[in-house]
This record gives sequence, C-alpha cells and structure tokens, in this order.
Amino acid sequence: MRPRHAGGVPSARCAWGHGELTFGQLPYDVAHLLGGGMLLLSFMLLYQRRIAAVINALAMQGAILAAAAAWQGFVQAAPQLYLTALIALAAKAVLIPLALRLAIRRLDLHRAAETALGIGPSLMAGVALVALAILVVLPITAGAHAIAREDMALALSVVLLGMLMMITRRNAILQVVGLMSMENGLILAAVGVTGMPLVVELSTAALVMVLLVVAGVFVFQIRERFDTVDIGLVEPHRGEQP
Amino acid sequence: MPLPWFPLPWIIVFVPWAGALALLALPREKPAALVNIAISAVGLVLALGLFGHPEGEQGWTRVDALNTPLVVLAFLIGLTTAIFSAGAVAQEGFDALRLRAYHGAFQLFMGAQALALLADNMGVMWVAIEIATLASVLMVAVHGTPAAIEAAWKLFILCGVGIALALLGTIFLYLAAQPLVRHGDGGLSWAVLHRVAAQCDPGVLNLAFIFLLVGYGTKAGLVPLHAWLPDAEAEGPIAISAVLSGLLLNAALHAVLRAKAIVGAHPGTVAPGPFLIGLGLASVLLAASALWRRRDARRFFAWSSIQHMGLAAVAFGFGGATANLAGLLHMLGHSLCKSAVFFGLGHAAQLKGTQKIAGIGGLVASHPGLGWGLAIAVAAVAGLPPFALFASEFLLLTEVVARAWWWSLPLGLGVMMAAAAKVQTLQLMCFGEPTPDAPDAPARWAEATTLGPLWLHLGLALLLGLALPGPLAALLAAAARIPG
Amino acid sequence: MALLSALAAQLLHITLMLLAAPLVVGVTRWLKARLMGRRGASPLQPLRDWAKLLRKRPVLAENASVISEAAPYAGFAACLLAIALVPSFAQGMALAPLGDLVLLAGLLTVARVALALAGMDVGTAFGGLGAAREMSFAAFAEPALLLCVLTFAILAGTTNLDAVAVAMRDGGLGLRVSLALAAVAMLAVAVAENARIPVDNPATHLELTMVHEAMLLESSGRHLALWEAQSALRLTLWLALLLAVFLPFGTAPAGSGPLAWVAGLLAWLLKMGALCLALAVFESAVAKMRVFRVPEFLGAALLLALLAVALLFVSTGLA
Amino acid sequence: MLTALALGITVLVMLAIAAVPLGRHSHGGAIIHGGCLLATLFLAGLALAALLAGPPETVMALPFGPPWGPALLALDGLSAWFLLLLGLIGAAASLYAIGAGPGPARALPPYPLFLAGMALTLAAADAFLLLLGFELMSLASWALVAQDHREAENRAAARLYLIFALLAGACLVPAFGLLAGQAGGLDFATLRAAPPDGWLAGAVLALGLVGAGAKAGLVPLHAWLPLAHPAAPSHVSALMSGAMTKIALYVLARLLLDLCGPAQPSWWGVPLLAVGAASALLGALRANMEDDIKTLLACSTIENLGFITMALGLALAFRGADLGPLAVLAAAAALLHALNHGVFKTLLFLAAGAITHGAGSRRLDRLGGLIHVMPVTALAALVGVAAAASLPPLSGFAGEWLLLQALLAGWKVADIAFQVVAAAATALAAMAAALAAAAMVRLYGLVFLGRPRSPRGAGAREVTAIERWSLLLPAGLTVLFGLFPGLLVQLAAPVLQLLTSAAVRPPASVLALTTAEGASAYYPLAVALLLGLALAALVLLVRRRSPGATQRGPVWNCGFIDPPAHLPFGDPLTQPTAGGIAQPLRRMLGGALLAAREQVEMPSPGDPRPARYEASFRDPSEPLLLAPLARLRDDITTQAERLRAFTIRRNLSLGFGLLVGLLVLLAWLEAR
Repeated sequence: MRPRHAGGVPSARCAWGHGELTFGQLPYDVAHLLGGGMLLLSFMLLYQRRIAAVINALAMQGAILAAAAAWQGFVQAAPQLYLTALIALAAKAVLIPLALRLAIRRLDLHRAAETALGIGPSLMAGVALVALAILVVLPITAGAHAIAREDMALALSVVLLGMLMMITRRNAILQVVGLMSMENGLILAAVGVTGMPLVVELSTAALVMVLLVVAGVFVFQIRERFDTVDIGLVEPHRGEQP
Repeated sequence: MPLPWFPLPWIIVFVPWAGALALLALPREKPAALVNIAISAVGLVLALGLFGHPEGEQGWTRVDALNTPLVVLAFLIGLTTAIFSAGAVAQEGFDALRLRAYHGAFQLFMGAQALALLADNMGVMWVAIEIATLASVLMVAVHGTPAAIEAAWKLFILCGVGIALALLGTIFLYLAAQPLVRHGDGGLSWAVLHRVAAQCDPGVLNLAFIFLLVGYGTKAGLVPLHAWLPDAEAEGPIAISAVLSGLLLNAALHAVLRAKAIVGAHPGTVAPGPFLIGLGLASVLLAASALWRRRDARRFFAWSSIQHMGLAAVAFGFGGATANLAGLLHMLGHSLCKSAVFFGLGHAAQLKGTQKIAGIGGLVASHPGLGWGLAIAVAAVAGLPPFALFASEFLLLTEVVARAWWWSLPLGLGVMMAAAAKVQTLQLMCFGEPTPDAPDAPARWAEATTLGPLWLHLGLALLLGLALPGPLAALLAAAARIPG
Repeated sequence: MALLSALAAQLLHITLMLLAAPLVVGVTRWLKARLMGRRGASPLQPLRDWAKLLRKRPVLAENASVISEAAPYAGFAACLLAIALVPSFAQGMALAPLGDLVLLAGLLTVARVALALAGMDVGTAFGGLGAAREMSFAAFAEPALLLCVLTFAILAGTTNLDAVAVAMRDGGLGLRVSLALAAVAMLAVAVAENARIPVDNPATHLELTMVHEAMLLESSGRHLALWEAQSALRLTLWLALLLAVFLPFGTAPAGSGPLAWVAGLLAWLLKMGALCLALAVFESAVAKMRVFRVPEFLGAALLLALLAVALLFVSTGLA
Repeated sequence: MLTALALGITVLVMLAIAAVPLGRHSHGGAIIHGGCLLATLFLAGLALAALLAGPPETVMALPFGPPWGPALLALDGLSAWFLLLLGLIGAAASLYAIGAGPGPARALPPYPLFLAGMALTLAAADAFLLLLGFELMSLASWALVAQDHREAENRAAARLYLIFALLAGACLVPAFGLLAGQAGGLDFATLRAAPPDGWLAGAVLALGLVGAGAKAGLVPLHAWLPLAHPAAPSHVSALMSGAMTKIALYVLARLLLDLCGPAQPSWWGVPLLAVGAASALLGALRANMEDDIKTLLACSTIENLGFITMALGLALAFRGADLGPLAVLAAAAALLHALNHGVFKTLLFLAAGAITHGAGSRRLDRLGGLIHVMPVTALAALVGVAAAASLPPLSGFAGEWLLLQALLAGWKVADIAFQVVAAAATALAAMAAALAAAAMVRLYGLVFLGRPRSPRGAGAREVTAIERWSLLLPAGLTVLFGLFPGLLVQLAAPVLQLLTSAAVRPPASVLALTTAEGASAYYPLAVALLLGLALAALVLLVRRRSPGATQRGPVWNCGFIDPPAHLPFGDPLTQPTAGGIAQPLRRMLGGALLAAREQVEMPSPGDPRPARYEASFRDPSEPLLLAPLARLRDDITTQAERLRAFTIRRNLSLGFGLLVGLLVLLAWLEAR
C-alpha cells in the first residue's frame, strides 16, 4: 500500500521541492555525500589504533555532521537546523575533542587502543552491519523520500558502527567516542528527515547526555575501562558471589 | 472541570521541578524532608485533578485513560516515598550537599516522570525519560561510595545507549508519518501518529518499533537489557529503590505501549506482540532462576521487579482488552506492592545495619509490626491473594492458556519458581531467630513513617485486586483498549 | 411363620456352633495325636479346660487397665456375631440379610484388634511382639480374603454370604479353576487367621515363635477361657465358611422344614469332620515356618487369589 | 440463605481483623475462638438446611470482586455437604482451642482467616473466587504452620507447604483457564455449559489432579503433609487434616465431576484410582513407621484421602461406562468417607493435642499408660482409633464398606484393563485398611496402654473440661455417623445427583447401606445391637459361672525382674518401643516401599558399650521427586548466574546483540 504523496507537496519557500528528489539532483547528492562521509569516518574510527587519531576522526565526523545539518537546513528551508549545525560544530568538532585530549593527558592514556575484537574482524563486522542497515531500510517503500531513505540507511549504519565501537573497545575514552559517533548518527537521522520538529531540542538533549558521560569520565577518573570499574570496584561491595 | 486552556498537565510537571529548585536551596534535613512531603502532596492533589480532566491531547501533552491512573499512582508513591524517606534519610548520613542533591533529584525525577507519562509528543516523552534517567543516575550515585558510583555508571551507560536508540526509533516514527502530516509538529504527536498509522509505511514503522522497544525496554529492565537494574536499586538511597522499581519502569513500559499502539494500528506491519512476549518471557525465566542465588535483599527484589515487568510485557504482548487489563493491573499492583516491600525492607535494613538477607532474620519475633507487614508485602509480591498481583496473574494465566496454552508452560514455570524463591526469602527474613540490631538504630517514629505507607500501599493493592470502585474499573477497562 | 422358622434356624445354628467349637478343636487335636501315634486327649478336653479356667479367679497385672477385662468379652462377642452369620445346616436364617462378607471381615478385625490391645495392655515385651505380628499378618491376609470375595462377587453378583452359598450350590457354576485357586487362597488365609501350623503353633509356648499365645501370656481365669473359646470359635467359623462357600452341598434351602434341617445338619457334620481330618493331616505333615516367611506364604495366597480373579475375567468373558 | 452464608464468612473475616488487637488481650483467644465456634456452627446449620430443604438455585453477585467482574457466590449440594463437614470440624477445633488456652498472639488472626478461606472456596460460584479462597486458605494455614517459627524444621515444613500450595494454584489456574477458554467465562454456569473434550479435557484432568492432589497430599505430592500438620497447633492440624484436604478434594470433584460434564470417558477414573491406591498404601504403611503421634495421624490422613480419591475415580469410571447406580454408589462412598474421616481424624488430632498437653510429649516412646490418668481422653481416642481402624459398627467402616462394594463392582466396566486395575485396587485397599488397623493399634497401645516410658509421661494428668468436651463431641458424632450412615447418604442424595447426573435412588435406607442392586446390605444399627446383646449375654453367663473377683499381681511376662528403685514407673526398656512394634511391617513391606533400613551394632564381647539398634526409612517421594527437582533448579540457576558477572561492556554487547538480532529477524520477516 503506497502512501499518498500528500506530504510531497513542495513548500512555497523552498528552492527544491522535497518530494521527488532523486539521483542527479544537487541537494540529494550533497546530502548523500555528507552522509557517506560520516559513514566513512565511522570506519576510520573503527580502523584507527592510536587514540589521538581516533579523536581527530571524531572531530571530523562532528564537523561533517554540522555541515550536513546546515545543508539540510538550507534544503528544507528550516532555519532551526542552522542552530543545530552550530551546536554540533561547537560541541562535537571543537569542545569535546579538546576535552578528550585533555582527558588523555590527565589519565595519561597515550597508548594504542586495546580491542576486545581485533581491528580486522571489527571492520568486517562493520561492513556486515552496514549491509544489515541497508537490508532493513530497503523494504521501506520508495514513496517515502528517497533522500530520507538513503539518509536513514547511512544514519543507521553510523549508529550501529558507533555501538559496535563501544563494545569492541576496552578503553573508556574510546567507548565515549563510540557513544558520540552513535549520537552523531542520530542527529544525522534527525536532520535528514524533512520537517522534523524539535530537532534542536532533541539533538541538544542527546548532546547533554554525551557531555555528561564525558564529565563522568573526568569526575570518576575512569582510567582504564568500564570492565575494571565494573569488576574491580564493585566485587567487594556486592556480596553476590555465588 | 478545568477550562480547555488550563494546562493542568504542565502544572503537574512543573510543580515538582519548582520544588526541586527550592530543595536544592534547602541545606537542613528536617525542613527539606517536610518540604519534600509537601510538594509531593501538592503533586498528588493536582494529579487527582486529572480524573476530572477532559481526555485527549492538549499541545504536547495528553490525558487519557492509559496515563491517568499511572500518573496518579506515580504521585501517590511519590508522596508515600517522601514520607518514608523523611524517616529514613537520617540514617543515610548525608552531608548538606548530598542532601540537597538527593531531594532535588527526587523532585526532578518526579516531574520528569509525570512528563514522560503525560507527554503526547513522542519527542517530549523521550526528553522526559532522559531527564528521569539523569535524575535517577544522580539519585543512585548520591552516596558516592565506589559501589554506588559503579551502579550509577552502569545505569548511565546502559540506559544512555538505550535512550539513544529510542531517539532513533522516535525519528523513524516521524519519518513514517512525515508524508502524511502537513504541519511538522504533529508528526511526533502520539494522537496524530495513532490516527494516521494505518496509512504509514509499514517498513518504517517496524524499524521504529524495534528501536523503541530496545531503547525503552532497557529502561523497563527487560532481559537482556536489565543489567543496570539490580545494582541501581541496591546501591542508591533506600527510598530511591521504591520509586525506581515503582515508577521508572512503569514510565518506560508505558512508552513501549504507546509505540506498540501506533505500530499495531497498521495491519501490514510485523506484529509487535511477539517481540514483547519474547522479551517478557526471557525476563520472567531469567529472573525466576536468578532469584534463587541472591544474598542481597534489595538486589533480590530488584530481580523480582524484572520478573514482574516481564509478566506485564507478556500480557501486553498478547494484547487484546483482557490481556492488556491484566498487564495494566500488574503494573499498578506491582508498583504498589513492590514499593511497600522496599519501605519495609529499607527500615529493616537500617535496623539491622545490613541489606544482606542473611543479616536480616527473625523480624517477626524482634519487630512484630514490621515483620508481619514485610511478610505480607512479600507474599503480595509473590502473587498470593488477596492482593492485586494475584488477580492480575490469575487473569493473565487464564487468558494465556485460553489463547495459546503452550506459552503458559514456561510462564507458569517462571511464576512458580519465582514465587517459591520469594517464599524462601520471606521466611529467611521474617522467621527464625532474630539477628542482632545495628547499634545506631533509627528513631522510633521512623517505624511509623515506614509502616504507614506500607499498610496504605497494601490496602490499596487489596482494593485494586478485589474491590476496585466501578468508575476506576471502567477507566482501566478503557485504558486496556488503548494499546490494542 | 417363615420368620419364626428362620429365627429357630438361627438359634439352632448358634447353639450348634457353640457346641461345635470345642469339639472341632478337640477332635482336631485328637486326630493329630492319633496320626502321630499318641493316644491323645479326649475330644471333650477343651470343654473341661474351659470349665476349670472359669472356676479360677483371674489374676491381672497391677497396671492392667479396663482393656484387659473388657477385651475378652468384646472379642468373643464379635466372633459370636460373625459365626452367627455363616450358614451351617440351613440357609435363609434370620440374620442372613446381615451376612455380608465384608462385614464378616470387619467383625474378625474387631476380634483381632481386641486381642492385640489386650496383648499390649500390660506393656510387656511378648504382648507387644505378638500384637505387632498379628496385626502385620492381617495386612496380607485381608487382601487375599477380599480378592476371594471378589471372585464370589463376580460369580454370585453379591457379597452376601447366604446368597453366595445359594449361588454356589445351585448356580450351575460347575467346577472352575478360579474357584479352586480361590479355595486354596482362602485355606491359606484361614490357616493364618487361626494361628495354625505352619503359620503359628497353637500348642507351643516357645516365646520367639509365638504370635497368638504371646498375647495371652498375661490373661488367666475366665479371661483365658474366653480367649481360648474365642480362638476355637474362630477356627470353627473359618471351617464353616469354607464349607458354606465351597462345599454348600446338602445344606437345607431357605424356608425348608425340620427334616431338611436334619439332613443338612448331618451333611454339615460329615463335611466338618472331613475338614477336621484334612486339617489334622495337613498340620502333622508340614512343619512350622519362620515368622518372617509368613508374609511370603500369605503373599502367595494373595497372588493365587489375584490369579483366580484374572482368570475369571478371561473365562467368563466379562471383558 | 446465600446472604446468610456471605454473612457467616464476613463474620469470620471480621474476627480475623479483630484478632489483631485482641491477640495481646488475656481473653482475646477465648473471644476469637468462641466467635469462630459460633460462626462454624452457624455455617454447619446453614449447610444442613441447604441439604434438607434443597439448596438455593440462585447465584449471588458479591459487592466486591476482581476488576473484570463481580465475584459470584452460590451454595449447591456439593458445597453444602463439604460446608457441613467444615462447620462440624471447625466447631470441634474451636471448642478445643478455647479449652487449650491462649496460644501465641500471632497464631490468632490467621485462624478465622483459615476458616473463612475454606468457606469461601466452598461457596465460590466462579473460578476466581474459588482460587482466591483456595490460596487464602493456604496462606492462612501457612501462617499457622509457621507460628512456631523458632524451630528450624517448622520453618522448613512451612516453606515446603506454601510452595506446594503455590504449585496447586499454578496448576488449577490453567485448568480453569482451559475451561474458560472455550466456555468464554469464569463462572461455573458458563463453564458447565461448555464441557471440554479431546486433549483439552485430558489436560484439565491432569492439571486438576496435580493441582488438587498437591493440596490434598496425594502420592507423590504428599511430602509436605507429614511435615506441616504436626508443626501447627493441634486444633489447626485437625482442621488441616480433617477439612482442608477435603476442600482440595472438593475442588477436584467440582472440576472433574461437575464442571467437565458427565460425558467424559470411562478411563478418566483410572488415574484417580491409581493415585488413590498408591496414597492409601503408602500413607497406611508410613503410619506404621512414624513415632510422632501427629505425624502418624497425618500419614493416616494420606491413606484416607487415598480412599476418597479412589471412590471419586470409580464414580468417574462408572459414570463414563453408563453404570449410573454404581457411579452413585462410588460417589456416596466418597462423600460418606470424607465426612466420617473428617470427624474422626479431628477427634484424633484433638486427642493428640490433649496428650501433648497432659503428658508433655508427642513421641510414642515417651508416653504410655495414659489410660489410667486420662480416662476421658482415652475413651474418646479409643472411639477415634476404632473408627480409623474401620471397625464395625463405627463410622470408618461404613464409608469403607461402600468403597469396597464399589471396588468389588469394578468388574462391571466392560474393559479388561480397568477390571484388572480395579481388582488390584481392591487388594491394595484391603491391605491399606489392615495396615491402618495395625497403625491404630500401635498408636493406642503405645500411648494409652502399658506403662509410662518417661518421668514426664508418668506425671501426666487429664486435660480441662472444655478440652474433654471438645473430644467427646466428635466422638459422639463418630458413633452416631457410624450407626446411621444410611441417613447421611440419603441426606447426600442431591449431591449424588449432581456428581453422577444419574437419577438413581441413593444406595441406602434409613437403617442400612445397600449396594447398587441392593443385593447385599450393611445394617450398622442391627450389628451394634446384636453385638451389645451378645456382649450382655456373654457377661451374664460367664459371670454366673465364674463369680470370683479379679485379683492383682505383678506382671508375669514369662518372668520379669522388678524395676530399679529410681524408675518408679518401671524400666521403659522392658516395654515394646515404637520401632519394635513397627519391626514386622518394616521388614515385610518397609524395605520394598519405604527403603527402610535396620542396623544392629553389636559391640565385641567385653566391650561395655550397649548394643545399638537403628531403624530408619525414607519416603520415596523425596529421592525420586524433590531431590532431583532441587538439583535441576540449582543447575539452571548456576548457568543463569554466569550472566550476572558481566562487565558493562559485555552487557552492552548483549543489548547490541539483541538489537542486531531483531533487525535481522525483521529483515528476514520482511523478505518473506
């Protein structure tokens, strides 16, 4: 059952009607390009060994996200998206990476990322996840905007890769990075959908949480990994050994 | 009868938040506790006003049969918990800062709770649940002990990821509705989504439901997303366990229900029920076996919360008016009984100076009032009559057997095993030779602030299970039709 | 009229039984002595013993309770009522409607319980030992008996003794293997119930092998007389029961006149004499078995009875 | 009438509430138990009226109930019969409780609640209320079992008890759910209207049997019963043993004979018959091994419940084979024996309580010779013991006579398998009866006869007047019911009609019980009169021939040394012990059925140590049922525990795995 194209009516103030975008049209290509860039950077995150490099990649991803948001704001003639872009740029491309570098220095974590799953396997897993993302997005009838649909696939892949990173890295910082790139994927999805209300609020709220996680890393001085926090701190207090 | 523009829901939400600010400013213990009680009482009164409030959405909020009882219950438990905490907080040994944080976080949590339940806009609901999560992280971590920090961190990370996934699900929901709604804002309104769901794209709806289920399911403590729950409930201040298992889980499950209602409204989607049944059954079975190995009383009852949430999830997964009614009853009854248990258990733990089951023994002999109260509360949680959980489990089992008998085998097994474990723990804690009390036992009047709420909850659970007033029963019946 | 004759028959029957009891015991003993080549006491010896015992004053232990005094009467009364229900020379006696086999078993249980309680009353080792064994053996005898009853119930359609006897006499049942098996089982039960060889030796006082006598060690005088008479009565009862069920021939039918009664009486005496002879031969032929082999003995009887029933199911094609 | 019934139950609940403050009051116990006495008598009268005047046809909707509908109350013949039983037993127990003086305050509130729960179960006209009452009954009695919770074994007993009660509930709820599923309602009228068939009916049968059996303590679900009954105060044990287990059987009868409709096949009787026979045999045998009075009585309860279950099974089988009269016969046996057993077992448990009061112990090896110091108790107990040993003309025999007649008619079901089963059941029933007699003789002989076995036992004294009356009341009823079973069966005519749905004259006249065709009959009154007559004549004759008064002398026992001076009541070692009396049966059957063991430790010559003789047994249900289940549970939990030690990262991966799994599932589903 194909949905009616009611929603596809171009809004008066928008240069390109956002109903029938397809390949070969500039707005779509750019959006797609940016999304692809983010996905690529997610793979970079998985691929990098050195923490500093990972953080750079993260910063770049944040920057691209900001760009994507801004572009969508332009395409959809939705000014609030510029705000989102601005926040993303400030926080994800600049502030948080700086904070993380600081953390590395504070917790002297200058060493290669310890992985629970090897780099190679995690890359393969990443590819598989992307395939899965495309697979699940595929059945969405093309009636929904192609742009949104492709963006969804990309965003979904970014989210899944971020989560994959969280669970394959033993290092607290890297896990935070994973969480952040997940959140980047979310925002990408959010901005990707035409006319999504509350984008700013939602993205900010999500951001707040990430910031708090980073803060947590600072406050609780989580040196090595969640593992040790989990086991090392707690076993004596839990009294649950069978 | 409030005027249409009278934003009662928002008032309900913002009263606690205002109170939270006030409490953040109050350094001293007694007044803070009293103010806390006062605010909760006001909240309850306002919430009761919802019964007279016209149904339907109103901007970002909505009031209907499904969330009204949950909100009222939330504020009721908020009030009783505030009363209990007034008696219990003395034992927590907070310094001024922690005290402020504790009370402030509590009211912040209450407000977020109300918003999460009353929100009509799925985005607002998401934000509310995130705020509730942050508040609960604060409440759990407030002790600052390594164990508390670990529990809070676990809660934070796991629920954070869950929340993120829920956001993605929300975005998918909007994506599904986007072609059909003109003005953007409606695209996240539950009412609108529910209305247009039938013409939405089933594929997107499926995707949305998966993410919402995994996201909010984490908050609801469904297996295998449950890991944060036992530690969070065991390490925070005692009063917090009551609201965590009494309210937070309900709000999360309520969110899942809203999602299910939307997705279920489309005939072409993959039926959401089986997913819920699967997770619920996993929760019931895992909890039923985990209960046998607990040594820590609060973790024990946290696991029991997981089991009960699983039962409710199974009920909603089956769907239909009867099963939904059973699920709803189960949610309400579980909140009442479980918070009652945590009141009694909290007081007992403070008396004995430990929360190990082995350390709490012979309560009936040493403190008859508390002992029997706790015993009856645990029996109620174990699903024994005449309390609400007996009625709901009866209805659920009969319905399941009637609809698909094979599901009843694992279900009955789980219920049976869990109940047996609870009986064992009940006897360990309440019977036998009394264990020695801690040197710094709480004040006598603390027992009143424990037993009062405890018996009130049990009485209400009794009413709920056996003598529900006609209008309320009608309300629940109406509510049971909403999730579909 | 019919009622009167039934009543008369009943009274005659009871007196006959009371007279027969000592004789049966005496005759059996006498026959055994003869078979063993001794002259043996006169068949009337039991009567003489009882009379002598009755003349003596009973001596009770200091701590004996009312049970010791009441039990002999209770047990005897139960046996008397039981034996009054077993047709001997005539059928359709006044108490015939009461004559239910299950009730019969119940009355015998009453007598047994009275005996056992009396044995335990003083709290001596032998009394307890005897009581325990007596009650335990019953646990095997009862089911065997009940299964025999089941056989009759299937063949005669009732458990009323009189009706069973009638059915056996002129029911045209002919000779059946299951009846034979049931008869053997019932014989074994009778032997056990009456504490005869090989289950128990009525003549011995070697404590460790005693069952029946062990319970009577403390009783004396009239109580002992009553116990002895009761055991004689029980033996007669069982023999009469066997006759009534398996050899009901010559018994006067219900409502028949005195002549038929005389004939029936003669027939009964003949049969009873033969049975006593058989018992004597059997007892002098076999040796007493160890106490804890008794269950096997009775278990065998039980199996035989079960076999009889099963065969009956098959043969009569009830299935 | 229903209003009165509801009123009675409400009064009981009110008493329970009032008992909380009254518990500390000195006369509180008397007040509460007095109230219970009146209430139970009222209920009994109500039930009697219902049985005489015909039960009310109406159904009463209670003002309260579950959120999905009102709870329904009704009183038909079946419930009335068991309500009568409950009323009588409750009255006797309450009377005893008044006399026994105030127990611990915590034991007071559950007692009226227990009665109320049972009454509610009987009065329920829909599945929810029935199970509500059922579980309430379990919960209250659990509190009573646990009232002496300082004792570890009492706690264990209480735990096992409640777990079995939960099991019962967990089986009965689905059973009713299955019925309601295709009937479309939970009230009995609706359920009756749509009887199940096929596998559904089979499932209901299995669930019902397990559920009710777990509560009635039928083999193999009996492990809790011998532990729980002794743990409770005596009057509560009497209620549990006499009434509660019957309530479970009531549920069984209600479910299988009433709600499942008359059209069920004849093989339905077989499981009940088998379970009943096993229970009867095992219970009776265990009763011969136990050496605690109340445990012994509890085991005998298992045996009698086995009898009743057999009768119910026969009723099912006969009804399925269209043998209406025989079905009525069997049902009558079940009802009659339920009533009689309830009364005389109450009597015996109360007597056990009196003994514990008067002689300070429940162990057979510490008692003896009580007949001298507690004559009234001894007399009442003698009646109870004789009835339990099923001696004519007492009440125990009447029910058993009917049961045996029904069993002896089992061959009329034209199916060789059933016939053989019935024959075997007959043998087992007879054996169980004989074993019960042995157990009762052992009980009475060791407790009341002989000489004291302990100083405390030597100092025993008779109990208070009220307690004595509370013993004499059921004793009188036992005799009365024994003499006029015919009246009872005729009273039960509507119940038989309801159970067997066969319009057949009940197998009884005023003076007699008769078999289906009336071919053979049992005239208890005549038997009693004749026995009396024979006894009188005997006494006259004998005393005329031997006028001499009895004289007393020392015990002979083939030579018997005088007791040492420090043992005024004689040397206990010279008396038979509980283990000694049990020896023959332990060797004959115990080894095979109860894994009984005996070992004699004979020190070498010159070694001053005494020789030791040890006998022990183990109930088969423990190694065969409970232990494996516990082991299985431990294994499962051990496996499940592995999840718990996960780190945050592992837990995250769990969630991630779930997400990916669901997505894959979704993709697969959508691809199809």
